[in-house]
Amino acid sequence: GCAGQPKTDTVSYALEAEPASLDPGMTTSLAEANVQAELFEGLTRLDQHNQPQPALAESWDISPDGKVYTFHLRPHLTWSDGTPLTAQDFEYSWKRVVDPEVASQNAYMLFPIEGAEAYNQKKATADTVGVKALDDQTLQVRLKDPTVYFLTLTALHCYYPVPRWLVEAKPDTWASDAAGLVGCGPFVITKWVHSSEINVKRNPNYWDQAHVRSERLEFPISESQATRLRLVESGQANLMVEPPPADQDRLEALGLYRVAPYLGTYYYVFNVQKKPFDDVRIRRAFALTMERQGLVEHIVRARKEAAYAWVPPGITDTATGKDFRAEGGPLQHEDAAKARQLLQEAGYTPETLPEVTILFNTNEMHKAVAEAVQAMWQKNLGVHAGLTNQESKVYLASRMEGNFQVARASWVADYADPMTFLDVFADADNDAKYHNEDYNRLIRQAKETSDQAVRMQYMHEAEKILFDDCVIIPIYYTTQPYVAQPYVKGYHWSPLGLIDLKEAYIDKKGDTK
Amino acid sequence: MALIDMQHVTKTFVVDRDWLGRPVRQLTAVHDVSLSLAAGETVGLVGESGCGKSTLARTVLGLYPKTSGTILYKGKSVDDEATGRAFRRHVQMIFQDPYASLDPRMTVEDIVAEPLRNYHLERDKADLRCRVTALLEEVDMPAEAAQRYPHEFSGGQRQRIGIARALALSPECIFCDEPISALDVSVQVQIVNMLQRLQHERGLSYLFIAHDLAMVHHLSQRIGVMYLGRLVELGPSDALYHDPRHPYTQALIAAIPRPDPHYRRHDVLAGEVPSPLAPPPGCVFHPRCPYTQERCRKEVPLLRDLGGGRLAACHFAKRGDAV
Amino acid sequence: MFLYLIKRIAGVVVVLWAVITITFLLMHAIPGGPFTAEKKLPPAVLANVEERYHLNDPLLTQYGDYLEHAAVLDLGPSFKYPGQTVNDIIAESMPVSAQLGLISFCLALSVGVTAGVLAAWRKNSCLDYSLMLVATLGVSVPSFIIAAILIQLFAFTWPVLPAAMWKGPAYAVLPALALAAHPTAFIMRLTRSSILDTLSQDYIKTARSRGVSTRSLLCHHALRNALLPVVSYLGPLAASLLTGSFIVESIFAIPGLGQHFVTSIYNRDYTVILGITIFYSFLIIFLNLLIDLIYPLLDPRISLKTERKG
Amino acid sequence: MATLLDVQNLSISFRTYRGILAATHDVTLHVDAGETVGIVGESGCGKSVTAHAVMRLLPAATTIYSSGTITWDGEAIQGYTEKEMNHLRGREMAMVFQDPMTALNPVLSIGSQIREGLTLHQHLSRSDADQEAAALLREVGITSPERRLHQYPHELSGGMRQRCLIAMALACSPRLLFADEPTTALDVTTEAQVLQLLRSLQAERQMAVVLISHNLGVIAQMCRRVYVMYAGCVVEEGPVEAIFDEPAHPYTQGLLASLPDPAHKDKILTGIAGQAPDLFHMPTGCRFYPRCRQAMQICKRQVPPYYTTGTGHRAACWLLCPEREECAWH
Amino acid sequence: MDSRDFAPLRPQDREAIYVPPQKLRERGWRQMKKNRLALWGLAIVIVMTVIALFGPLFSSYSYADQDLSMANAWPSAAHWFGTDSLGRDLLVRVLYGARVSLSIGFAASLINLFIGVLYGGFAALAGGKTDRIMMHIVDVLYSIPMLLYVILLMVVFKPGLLNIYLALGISYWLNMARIVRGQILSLKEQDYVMAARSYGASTWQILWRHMIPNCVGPIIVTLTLSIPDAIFTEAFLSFIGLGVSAPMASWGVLTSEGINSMRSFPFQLIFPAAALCLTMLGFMFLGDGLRDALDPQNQKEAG
Ligand SMILES: Nc1ncnc2c1ncn2[C@@H]1O[C@H](COP(=O)(O)OP(=O)(O)OP(=O)(O)O)[C@@H](O)[C@H]1O
Ligand SMILES: Nc1ncnc2c1ncn2[C@@H]1O[C@H](COP(=O)(O)OP(=O)(O)OP(=O)(O)O)[C@@H](O)[C@H]1O
Ligand SMILES: [Mg+2]
Ligand SMILES: [Mg+2]
Repeated sequence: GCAGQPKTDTVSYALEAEPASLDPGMTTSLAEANVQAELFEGLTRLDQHNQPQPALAESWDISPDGKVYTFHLRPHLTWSDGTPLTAQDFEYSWKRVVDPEVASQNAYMLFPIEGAEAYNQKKATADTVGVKALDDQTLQVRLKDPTVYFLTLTALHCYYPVPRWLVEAKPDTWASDAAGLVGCGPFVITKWVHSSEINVKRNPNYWDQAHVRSERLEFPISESQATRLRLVESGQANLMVEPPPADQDRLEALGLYRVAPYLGTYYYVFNVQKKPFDDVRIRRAFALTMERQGLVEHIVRARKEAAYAWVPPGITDTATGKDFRAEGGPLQHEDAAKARQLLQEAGYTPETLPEVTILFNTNEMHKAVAEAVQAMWQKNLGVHAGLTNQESKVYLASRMEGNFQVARASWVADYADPMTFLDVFADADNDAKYHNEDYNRLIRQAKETSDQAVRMQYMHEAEKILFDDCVIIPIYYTTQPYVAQPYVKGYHWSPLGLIDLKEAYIDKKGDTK
Repeated sequence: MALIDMQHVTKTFVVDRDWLGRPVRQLTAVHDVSLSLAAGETVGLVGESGCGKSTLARTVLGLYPKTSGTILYKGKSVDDEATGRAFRRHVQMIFQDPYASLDPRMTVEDIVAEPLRNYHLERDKADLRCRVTALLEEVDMPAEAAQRYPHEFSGGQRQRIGIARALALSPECIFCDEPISALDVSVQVQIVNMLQRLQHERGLSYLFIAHDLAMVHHLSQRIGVMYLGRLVELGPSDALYHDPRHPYTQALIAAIPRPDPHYRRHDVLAGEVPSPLAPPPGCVFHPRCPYTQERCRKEVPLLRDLGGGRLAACHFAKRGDAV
Repeated sequence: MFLYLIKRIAGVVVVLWAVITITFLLMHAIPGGPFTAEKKLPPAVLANVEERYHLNDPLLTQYGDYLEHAAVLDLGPSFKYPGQTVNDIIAESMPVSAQLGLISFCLALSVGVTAGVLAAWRKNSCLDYSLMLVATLGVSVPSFIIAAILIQLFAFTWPVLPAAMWKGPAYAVLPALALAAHPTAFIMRLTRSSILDTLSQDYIKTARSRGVSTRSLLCHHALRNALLPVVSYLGPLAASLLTGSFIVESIFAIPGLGQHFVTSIYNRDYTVILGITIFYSFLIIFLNLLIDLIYPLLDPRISLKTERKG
Repeated sequence: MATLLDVQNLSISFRTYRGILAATHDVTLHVDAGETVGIVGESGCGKSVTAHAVMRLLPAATTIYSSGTITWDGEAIQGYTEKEMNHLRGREMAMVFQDPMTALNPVLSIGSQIREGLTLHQHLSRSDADQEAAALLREVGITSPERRLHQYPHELSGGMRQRCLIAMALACSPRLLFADEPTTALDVTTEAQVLQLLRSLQAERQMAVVLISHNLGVIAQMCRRVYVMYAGCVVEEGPVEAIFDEPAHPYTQGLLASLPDPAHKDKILTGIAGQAPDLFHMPTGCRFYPRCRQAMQICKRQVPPYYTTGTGHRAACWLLCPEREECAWH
Repeated sequence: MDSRDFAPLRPQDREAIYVPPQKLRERGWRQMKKNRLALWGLAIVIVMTVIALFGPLFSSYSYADQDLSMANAWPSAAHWFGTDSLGRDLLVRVLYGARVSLSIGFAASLINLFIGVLYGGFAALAGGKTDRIMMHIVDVLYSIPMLLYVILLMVVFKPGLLNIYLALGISYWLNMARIVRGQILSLKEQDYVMAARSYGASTWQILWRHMIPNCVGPIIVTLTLSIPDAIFTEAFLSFIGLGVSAPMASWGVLTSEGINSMRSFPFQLIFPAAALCLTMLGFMFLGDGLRDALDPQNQKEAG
């Protein structure tokens, strides 16, 4: 590239969107979380195996019923400007997120905490929220239910502490500029040109400096996949996510193409209240004709895996210690003959079937998948499905309002537990307009118990119900394709889609290329 | 009784409006002109460019809405619906520019037939064609011209087409708005001769507008002279030409370039026509008049009868040749 | 002159009001709101958020509030970027777009006019034909294709210029070229044809009859007349260049206003949509006013009071 | 008197969409220093083309100089480069155009347009040029010239503009002035003013004037010698008295017969029948024969040569052929 | 020479001065013919239109036929233009793209013509206050960034061909309205319209016989030049993801897809881009040529 040789002490990650803000309590998307993870830190931090490790908290105690967590902060923690960081900061920050006046979109992420939901719904006061700083270094958290994955939650950005004095001085703008922004993570921000780039440098007041190997991180920003790829290829950046699918082969040949795990499922959802999909046989007939393998290999690519169930692999079944998916096995299969028979049983021929349309949001990939699905249904079922694409938010609105028959959808995990998936269809207002009392009961019970064996069993059962009712057609499990120069080392991806650059560095010596 | 009698015709144009559309500046192109036209008569109208000749003709014909004044056709006001219709049908117009007055996208046949169509005079196609051919013949154009377009013809021929169109409705009177100004002298003669022949054959009357005083004199029985929207002199052709009473008419006649190398011209008129937007007070001619006196600056001269059918709008015109 | 300006400014207010109203209505007619997302928010959370931004007020109230604030040039907070106001966003991204736009503008004007004059001067020569071919290509190739080709050539095939970002003069070259291609070609064609038009006028013959040299004829007599149509094109051109082009800015990752122009619609960032529209309209009006003020200087026949045709 | 301009057998045609247009054919004329020569003829007969050809103002791309020589002050100027021509134009010869409305550059002030010639050819400084320009304007009868210098053409009336054009043409005291229908667009009274101005300037400055017009009256009042053109050819030439008193060519006779005689109002004008030929389809032989009342067999076949009928009075017509007289005897 | 030469010419010997007839349309056509580029333009436009209409019939593939095993294949005998990421034949997609893009160009221009002509024509004919108000409205709309409205409309509408026609058509009629109004106003001043009135033509007759035929020239030129504009805008919309919907694709969609894969499969950009540019070029040349040919002022001058 023309921009000279990449600097050896700087790792540069092409950010996929301009951060709406760097206030960890307020923002919702990955782009911000990626930057925030370097500027802030929670009580815990996920390691490369996705396990919560002590971060600002040195240790913690969990009550036997699994409902009370007591965190012990490291001694002498400070903010990047040297101000002491205390348990009170956590109490303030967490209550702030659920404060209805602050109106954070992340509030629901803290709802496992006792009283948080009520406070957010203005049914109770802040005092009733179960977070309490017992002293400067001890934080006690009371949960509504025994939430076994709570320690992974505390690693999320909405659980990060925020500098109270700054927030109170400038409640809206404290984190929308580089100037004066104070954090508690491995790096501090030095520059933020909106929509262009963010630069950070090593935080001298960070507790774990020994593991930080880069002097600086740079985040050039571009929403365009092609532009981000060009930045990496021309040497202006080292890393980027989501390269244009068309470039996969070329990048693979160059040795730049990587794929990280990502907890997510791409699926088609039926509106179970709209004809003809109010009949489970029809839903099943359509699901049976889905030929995932070809789709994944040729269209979607990026080493995605064909999906035959709802919860993706990569989540541990805490009862057995094995993978939840492996335990559950495939729940849907492909059988075109059966499908035609089902259609017949339901009293339809392809001709008499009401018109079927697939709804998706305007996007190259969704279009390709929809076209392929259209072709499959035509071939295997003799049904011609129409395609409707809508601009993203229009599509979302249609999907929420139930103005569709089959819609493309995807879900990615908020935290690494099957519940983040199974919860979706227990919601009274889910997209499928699906309502099954048995299913909801199982989910409720799973939430209330702290017995892992029971919990997992309930969840496996619930997932089966979902597929007996054939509410969705899972298509593939998501992955996170990214492009990385081989000389970048030390970073790792969380299956939640985040990249952790805390320990990333450039190693030119080890790489001859 | 006069065929057409224009009484105190005034036409004012709004030149400028403000953004609400209210008039800001006005231009009086024709100011209180009275003129009459008898059957079979030719009245000439001369004056410098912009003095309102065309505007007068167009206003009388109703192409511009008139500001004030009355127009009588055979003694009845044309504001009356029925009279107006008859008037517009029996009084036609020939335009100055033979290039601009024929629609370039219509064939000659369509052009000549247009008035007939407008008045639904011919329903039958063959009949229509016949009439067109006859009209073209009358203006010495070959019948085969009918299928051609105006741009294929020379200026003189186009003017003939225009005349044929004007004749289509068998008018009693034709307003000729500088029909020969744009033509070559040799062609001018052809047109003038033809107009005279038509007048003779059909008993037409003409309002003949032109710059060229010599030609107007040749053609008309009476001549009106306009200056800055006003009629300043009116009289029988010969008398006016050889014995002009108004100083402006005198200057106009003196300025005609004579095709005679032995002739030596005397003094020419100084100055220029003032803008009609701001006409001078008093007699509009006074800034250029060699005989201006105090009275001329203040008092507007009226068009007065000087006897012998002559009228002039000059305070001192009565004194005949003594001016 | 003063009165004229007052009148024009009064007109501007009316126009801006109309623009706000039309945009407001259209914008709210679109399904989906600023907080619609793949993961939908629990109703209580959504209610809090909407309350905070007054989105649950009746539309008429929102409209009234907006007008009230807009009247004192407060364009409101952005929904998407909670810490920034629309004023901030415009103040920050406008200069970038303006810099790029100004470069392209100067490039388009200078190259376009020069090439147009050359082509007219050497009418029907090889030079003329090749320039016109380039110009016609310039207007017939979409800017994203031009940008793509430029990047391939100058950032990869011959890596001499940066492929994206906005950090210094070298970074401006490719985007400026991509942005200027279309207007340059357009100005070139316009200049050429209007110079040829002018050269056939009588007064050029008069000048020639006085022994004026060809160069002076072109530059002194013809150019100024010929530039009149170009000048009327400059107003809208400047407005569109200064506010940035979405395509070029997104391809080159330039933090300009053009990006916000499109993304704000996707984000349903209502205040930003309105703010940018108002700003853009204002710029168009302002530049047209400027052109109207400049025009009489170039063409003495036009006075401020008379309406410019075309 | 010395011959200033001598044009021999000048033929000019144009390339057009319809084909080759022969605008002039074998035009021969000369102008002596200080004299006023008229060219008269109907529209399209090639008057302007002839004048423009001498000054090389015709569009180079479409004009074909088929034959002829142009001699200026004893020197053939056809081979002159554009630069050399620029030297002649404005300084040695100048032109006043027909339409004062379009002949002035609308975006330049009167002053700057007059100054241009002065700085170009006389290398005057700006302030000198300004003074000189004001003097010129005064000379052509414009009041308060200093103020006018700053005005733009659209602020002036037609007559005023024509005066400015004349001032511009006079700027470098040319030896020859082409006045191409300088008064056609003007009213009679203004026309009289401008003609008087031209006459007095010509007398004062002793320059030669070629006055082009289709108005026989104007020619009669202004010129010493006259060329009559028809369809691209000079059909008659001679002193103005000879032409007007005893026109030899039927075309000239026809022209004169087209003018109304104020003394004999009721006389029917004879004029000329027919119309001028299309320049793309020129008749063979004499170009005028299709319209000529006295046309003879030979007219159709052969181009008539010039016959001299008096001192300096020549016409191209077979009627003047001496052999015709002889034949008539038989 | 003898006496017969000097005998008077008999009338029948005088040849009539022959002026060959010259049809107006022919004259325009002749000028077009002289203008090589315009002819090329016309040829391109015609060829493209024919291709758009009939091209896809001659291909053994259809625009939606996927052959995933052949995805991203380089141009070959089987697939002249190669294939796209779903293994669809690019040639046939470009041919269909012609259909979509050209139909967008034509339809949007026709809608814009319809609105523009009606609006401008009505304003000019009504004159006075109506005219002033209508033109004030156009002035207001002029100072609005139209692209914003196209985008908003495209978001509001379902993305479909018809809606693209509509969105483009109803956003870009301003220019047409102005041109038509200007033309009619100047026609109103023309002597021949004045003449028609003096010969008793009604307003409708004037409109029908004189105004419309004489407005056609500038309208056609504006129309010809607005077609590439519409195609361009659609390409822009495709670039930002608001183009026509699957499985058909316009050239705009194809090129913006091609841009994404440009570095790996340049042919996926080159072919649709070439088709797009060539067509633009055609319309430009044609428009310029028509302007010269239809402009009456231009008729005298030789080229
Ligand atoms: N439609 C109009 N609107 C405004 N002013 C007009 C209009 N028509 C004519 N005028 C003005 O009215 C005055 C008289 O014009 P008119 O055309 O009647 O003069 P004219 O005597 O026919 O001149 P010409 O000999 O040049 O034809 C002129 O000053 C002209 O500018
Ligand atoms: N540049 C040109 N290209 C083509 N034809 C031309 C050109 N200039 C003049 N002509 C043609 O040459 C012929 C003679 O033109 P010219 O201008 O000399 O006529 P004129 O005698 O000056 O007539 P007018 O009295 O109308 O000025 C005309 O038919 C004209 O159309
Ligand atoms: Mg008139
Ligand atoms: Mg001439």
